[in-house]
Amino acid sequence: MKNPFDSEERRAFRDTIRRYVESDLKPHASEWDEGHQCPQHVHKALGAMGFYGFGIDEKYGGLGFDDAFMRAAASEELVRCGSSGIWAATGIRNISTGPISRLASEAIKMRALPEILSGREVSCLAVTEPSGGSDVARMKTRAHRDGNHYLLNGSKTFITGGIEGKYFVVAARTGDVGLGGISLFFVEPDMPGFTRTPLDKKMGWWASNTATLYFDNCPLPVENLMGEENRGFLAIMENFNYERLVIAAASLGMMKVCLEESVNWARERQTFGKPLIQHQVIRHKIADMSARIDMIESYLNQVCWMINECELPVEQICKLKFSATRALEFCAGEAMQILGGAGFIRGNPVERFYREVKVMAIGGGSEEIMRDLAVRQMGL
Amino acid sequence: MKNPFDSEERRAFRDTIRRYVESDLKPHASEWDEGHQCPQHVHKALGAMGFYGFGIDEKYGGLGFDDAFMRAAASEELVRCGSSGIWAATGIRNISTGPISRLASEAIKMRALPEILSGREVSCLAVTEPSGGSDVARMKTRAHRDGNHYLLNGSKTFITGGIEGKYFVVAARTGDVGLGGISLFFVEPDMPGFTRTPLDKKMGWWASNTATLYFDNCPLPVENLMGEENRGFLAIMENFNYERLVIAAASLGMMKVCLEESVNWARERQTFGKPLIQHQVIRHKIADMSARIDMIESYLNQVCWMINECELPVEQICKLKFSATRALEFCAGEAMQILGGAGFIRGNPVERFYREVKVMAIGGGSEEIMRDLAVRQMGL
Amino acid sequence: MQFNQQHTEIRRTVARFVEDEVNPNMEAWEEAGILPLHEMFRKMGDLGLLGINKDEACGGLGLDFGYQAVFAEEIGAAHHGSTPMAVGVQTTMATPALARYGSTELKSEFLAPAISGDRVSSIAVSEPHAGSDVAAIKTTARSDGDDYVINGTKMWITNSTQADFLVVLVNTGGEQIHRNKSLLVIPTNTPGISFSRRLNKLGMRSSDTAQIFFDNVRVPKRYRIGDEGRGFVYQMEQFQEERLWGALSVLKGLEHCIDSTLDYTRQRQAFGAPLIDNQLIRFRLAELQTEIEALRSLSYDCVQQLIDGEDVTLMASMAKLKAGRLCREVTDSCLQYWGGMGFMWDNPVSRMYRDLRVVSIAAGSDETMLSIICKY
Amino acid sequence: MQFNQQHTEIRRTVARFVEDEVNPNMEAWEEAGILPLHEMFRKMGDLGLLGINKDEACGGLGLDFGYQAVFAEEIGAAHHGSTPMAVGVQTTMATPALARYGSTELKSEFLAPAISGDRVSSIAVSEPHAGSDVAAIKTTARSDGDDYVINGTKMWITNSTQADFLVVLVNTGGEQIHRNKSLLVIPTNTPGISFSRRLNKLGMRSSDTAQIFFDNVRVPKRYRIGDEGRGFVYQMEQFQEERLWGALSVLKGLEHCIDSTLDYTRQRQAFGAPLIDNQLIRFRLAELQTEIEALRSLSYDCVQQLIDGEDVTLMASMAKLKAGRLCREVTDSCLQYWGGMGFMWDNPVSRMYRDLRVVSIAAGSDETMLSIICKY
Repeated sequence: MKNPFDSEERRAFRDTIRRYVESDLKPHASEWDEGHQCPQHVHKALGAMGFYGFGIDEKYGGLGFDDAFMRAAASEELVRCGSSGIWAATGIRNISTGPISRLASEAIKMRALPEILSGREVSCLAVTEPSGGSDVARMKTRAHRDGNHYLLNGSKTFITGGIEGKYFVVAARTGDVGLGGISLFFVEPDMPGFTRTPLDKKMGWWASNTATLYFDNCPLPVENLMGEENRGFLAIMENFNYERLVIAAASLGMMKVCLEESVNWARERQTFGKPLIQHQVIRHKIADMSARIDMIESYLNQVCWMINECELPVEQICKLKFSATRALEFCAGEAMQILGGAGFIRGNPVERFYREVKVMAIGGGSEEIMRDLAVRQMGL
Repeated sequence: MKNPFDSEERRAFRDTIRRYVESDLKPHASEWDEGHQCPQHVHKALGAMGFYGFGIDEKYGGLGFDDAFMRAAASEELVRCGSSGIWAATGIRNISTGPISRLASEAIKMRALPEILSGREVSCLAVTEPSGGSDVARMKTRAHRDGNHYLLNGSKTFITGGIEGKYFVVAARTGDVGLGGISLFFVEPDMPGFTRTPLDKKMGWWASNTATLYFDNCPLPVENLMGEENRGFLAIMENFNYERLVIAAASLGMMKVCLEESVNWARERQTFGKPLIQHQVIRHKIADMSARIDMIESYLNQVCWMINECELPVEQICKLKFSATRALEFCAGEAMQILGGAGFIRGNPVERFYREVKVMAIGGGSEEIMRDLAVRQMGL
Repeated sequence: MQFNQQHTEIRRTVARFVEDEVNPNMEAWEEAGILPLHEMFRKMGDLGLLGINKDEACGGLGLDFGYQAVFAEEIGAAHHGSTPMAVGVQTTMATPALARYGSTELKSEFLAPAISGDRVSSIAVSEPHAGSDVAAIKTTARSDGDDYVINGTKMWITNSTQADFLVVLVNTGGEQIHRNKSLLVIPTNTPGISFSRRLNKLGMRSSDTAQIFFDNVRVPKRYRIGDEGRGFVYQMEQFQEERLWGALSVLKGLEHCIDSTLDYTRQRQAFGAPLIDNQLIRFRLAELQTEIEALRSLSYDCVQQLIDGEDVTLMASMAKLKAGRLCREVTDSCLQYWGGMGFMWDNPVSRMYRDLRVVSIAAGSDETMLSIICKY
Repeated sequence: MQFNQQHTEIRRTVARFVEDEVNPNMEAWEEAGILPLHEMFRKMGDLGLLGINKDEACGGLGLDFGYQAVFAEEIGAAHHGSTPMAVGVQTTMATPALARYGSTELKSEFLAPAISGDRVSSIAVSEPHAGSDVAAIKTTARSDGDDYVINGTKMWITNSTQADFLVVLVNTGGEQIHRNKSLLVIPTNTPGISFSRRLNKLGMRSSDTAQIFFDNVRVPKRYRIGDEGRGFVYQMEQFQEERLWGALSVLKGLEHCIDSTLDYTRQRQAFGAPLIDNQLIRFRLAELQTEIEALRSLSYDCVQQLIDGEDVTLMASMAKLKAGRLCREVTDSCLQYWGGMGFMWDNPVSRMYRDLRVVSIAAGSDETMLSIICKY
């Protein structure tokens, strides 16, 4: 659909990413995903296109401006390579660069941000713990002040990019139980007491590595405290909003691929003496998929507009996120059904997306948490 | 949600309708619906607000401009009175004024349009036949040229407003079988051979009357042919697009009422020792309803924008229509479930909307027809 | 479940009754907003249908619940929901506890005439602020010598304006909410009872439903069913048969929706071919038939468990839940294929769409069924 | 269905086999991408499990399909989908027509060793361009004296790389597409047969699946099952048992998903309370249990019909359809409540989510089931 909010710059940015995805990623996506890797030149190429630079000052290598439409467009286009694992390996970077650019000391920003934003190094946000999931209030990782250092103890899991990560933003408890006692720290893997192990047998997202991190009396210089002590919770929360937005945008891109693959296959495949596309149930599945895609696209545009023009629409972002992953689940399921046995064989994007649906529906806050949060935001 | 396409004029127009609905319609909606009537002063008041005047020249009493957003807003606000029957009795007028203003002779336009647009008289579009439903290609009503007249024979059914209607736009076959042989005629009830009977036992829409019309050698002056002979099909089709748009908009208004009623009831009602609103299943139902409302609202805005700015987006209008009535069906069903026994007792808008869901889902083209049409429009 | 000759016999008798006595009059009853319960029940009593699984001593047939199940399924062939519901109240909702725990004297005074069809009964449990949450009822019966004095109100009571006696759940004293309730039989001509106007409902429009008010209503203690303080337990037990009735009695109505939709879509031409030629419609109806068949199997299995004396709480709740869900899904889907005709008030599917909506709400809502299933 | 002592005996034997022989090795097989079929089947043959409803003359137990149904249900307790599928191919997909219509000679050469577990069998019907549309297959068997010469290819063939013989549907001549096909037994060591690499699948990863190519493969005509030209009819008949197996063999797996999710959500704390305290999760799981129970009842009823010699096409199609739908719904819903843990490859629900996705596709897709149900 024609986008009412399109502009010259936005179109140009989208086209740049799209052309790169088409020529450089799509031909290799399947191979990389099966090979559990995302080559470094991909990170660098995306860095050069400004993919990591939204909302960050030019002096650190950022774009010097922010735009929700462009953030969304970048994610939507990137997944069209056919593997949301490649998107996860690269795009999820932005959840750690936000806190670094807002809260880290000038010295850290000057040192780390240019490395990250150019795609030379990987940064990660580490919040989730083995025992706690999305429940930040019960976080167990602790940082004790000891002279000029904090001593960090505990562990973090499901850290996307954590194996190759060079810079980590780690949330830890410095105060009392509850939301008020969380602080953020800048952590590097060469610090003593820092170890990491891969979580490598995942259902999907094979192109992206996932780690569990362990901290055993890991000493952090006090300068590595990001922002004020005990004020880390709000910073994490703000950040989640952008993560949810791009998950919705990526889901939209995946749905579009599912629809295209379905249409292509249904035109080609013959059953009971006519092309699959001539069967009414198949046609209606296509109409339903297409309508859901339109709805999510319209809603995404509305939310991007609100982010740019109004206060951060937390309620709508929550509803958009679970609506988008529900719609993705529907489209991936219907696409599998249209492809039949062919969809069950690995190597096609529909099969891969079917395995990637759930991580989109769970990551960044599950559908259930999104509903709880949305109703609270409605003041009920 | 804040509307990205809002303007001073659009806001003022919406507010005028909303205030009138709140003060003059809402207190009486239940009584009128049960009494199977919509008083004449309602028609006139809406006429005075410009409700019927979109896309029609000022010299005929029209607004002299058109705006898809305002058309949608008018319908969305009107159903908030709690009875879509009142909306049907008044708003559906626009499907007949469109063809009259585009195709009727100047004399007819000067005579009829001011009466209709001011709300003094009711006009109707008569296409559906007892044997044919939405299948225009098999229309059986015929008009034979006989000197200076056409002789009209056949019957039409499900004609909203047909009992009080003063002016009718009637589709009849003047040529061969198929879509190419349909013409439109301007018909008045005092013509010989015109009779009508009420279809008065409907599941809903009680405030609006519905008629079956019979034509027995009804003589129509040749001036009453609207537009070219055998070219009526396209005119009907264009018209359906606006009808579908306002059905979607009305569905949106109904969904919002369902959500509001649910929230109010759930706050008040105590079960198992706490307010209903504190039960998680109820909260998630509310989140789901709210998300669907946001999606339909966003999609509706997108489509209105396309109507104003681009070519008529027939594909999107079809998908919007069935998506909106699916969402309405969901919201009405969930609202009934939240209200429990109280929702089953007549006199509340949720009970009424539950009975009105299906006419929204069927009228203007059923969900199935919408899907068939959408896929064809996608070029498949 | 295995059916024998006698099951078939009952099935045929009920089918003929529905065909001759119910369906020809149904439209008139819908218009009148009430069923002629005394006349109808006397005819059914003469046929022996109102006490199939009740004691022979009280005029029943003394058969097991399997025969009653056949009755429930077959009375569901009525072309509206009100008749099966009214009959169900008489045989399976108001009287099971009375038959099981009532004294011989109480049974001969109330149960025997209910079985013969001379007296109409009704069950009164829900209150304005206690629907599915039965333990929260507020109506009280104060002990006064050999009598109880009842005060309070009951809501949404089927058959009530025509009933000769009510079976009413009341608080008879004590703190523990599951042990402070009793079931009482209250004749409707007792002084102090009054009724609201008949409630105006979305569906079930032949069925009279009212609110009942009790203002110092005095009945002798011998009108109590079984022990004092056991009323909640009796009612929960009685609910199982009520819920199973709910599931069994909608099967034929749902199938009638599908059959009439099949007939209609075979006749109705659109775009040069009968509607039924649309693959989508055929597939959807086939899927719904599958679901109805699954509900039938589930209900029969539960009936067998009940006959075998097992605790059917789980299975009856599952059957009731699935029935409620299906009532909405089947009527809604069928209606769609009738197009504008489905929107007409007298359309067979439209009527079921309105009538059967109550199945997800009455006798414990879907959510209450889910709560019960969770506990097992 | 009523179960007797012998049913219980079989159930216990199978349960122990799954617990001792399948589940402890399952993870290793998943890793290896193949099942040790010869070893597994020999053990099962020794226990008498591979011919429960086959003739005693061929080494079977000679019992009715009800006992086989118990076997199907219980082998489904395996914690992955591949074992039940592989076993189902051996007992219920490749051999029913052979047992029913094969000559005595053919049965002693192929059926007897399949029952003893000495030979692995496979059924080859689908082709690259003919999945659910069986009549459209293109593989031919040309008559040449006392032999057939087979050319063509078969797709998605389970157990095939380990199979000792295949039962293959081929065109043996004539125009009428339902009367020009035959079923042939083809030993896999016959010259001219070749296999693709094992196909890489979303799920069922312990199961070896391949494409088979026939290049002038010559077998004697006595390897034909029953009459020439009746193959389509035999296969359709054989499909009923296959579909019923499909429904029965997923019941326990689905219940395992629910049970493990219940366990997990009871342990896992979120926001200060176990996850299971969320009403929504309890309700959802309760509803799914209800659906599984309905599928079980439906499947049992169908088994009873099969035993009674009735045409089960309708009921078996319904059971298969509902099984396919439920496999998606249950695994999907359960997975959600595991959060990130559910996304791990080795998670029990995640495995079923991948494995059971094929149920809606194989042995006739959901849409094919719907087509069949429509015709009844």
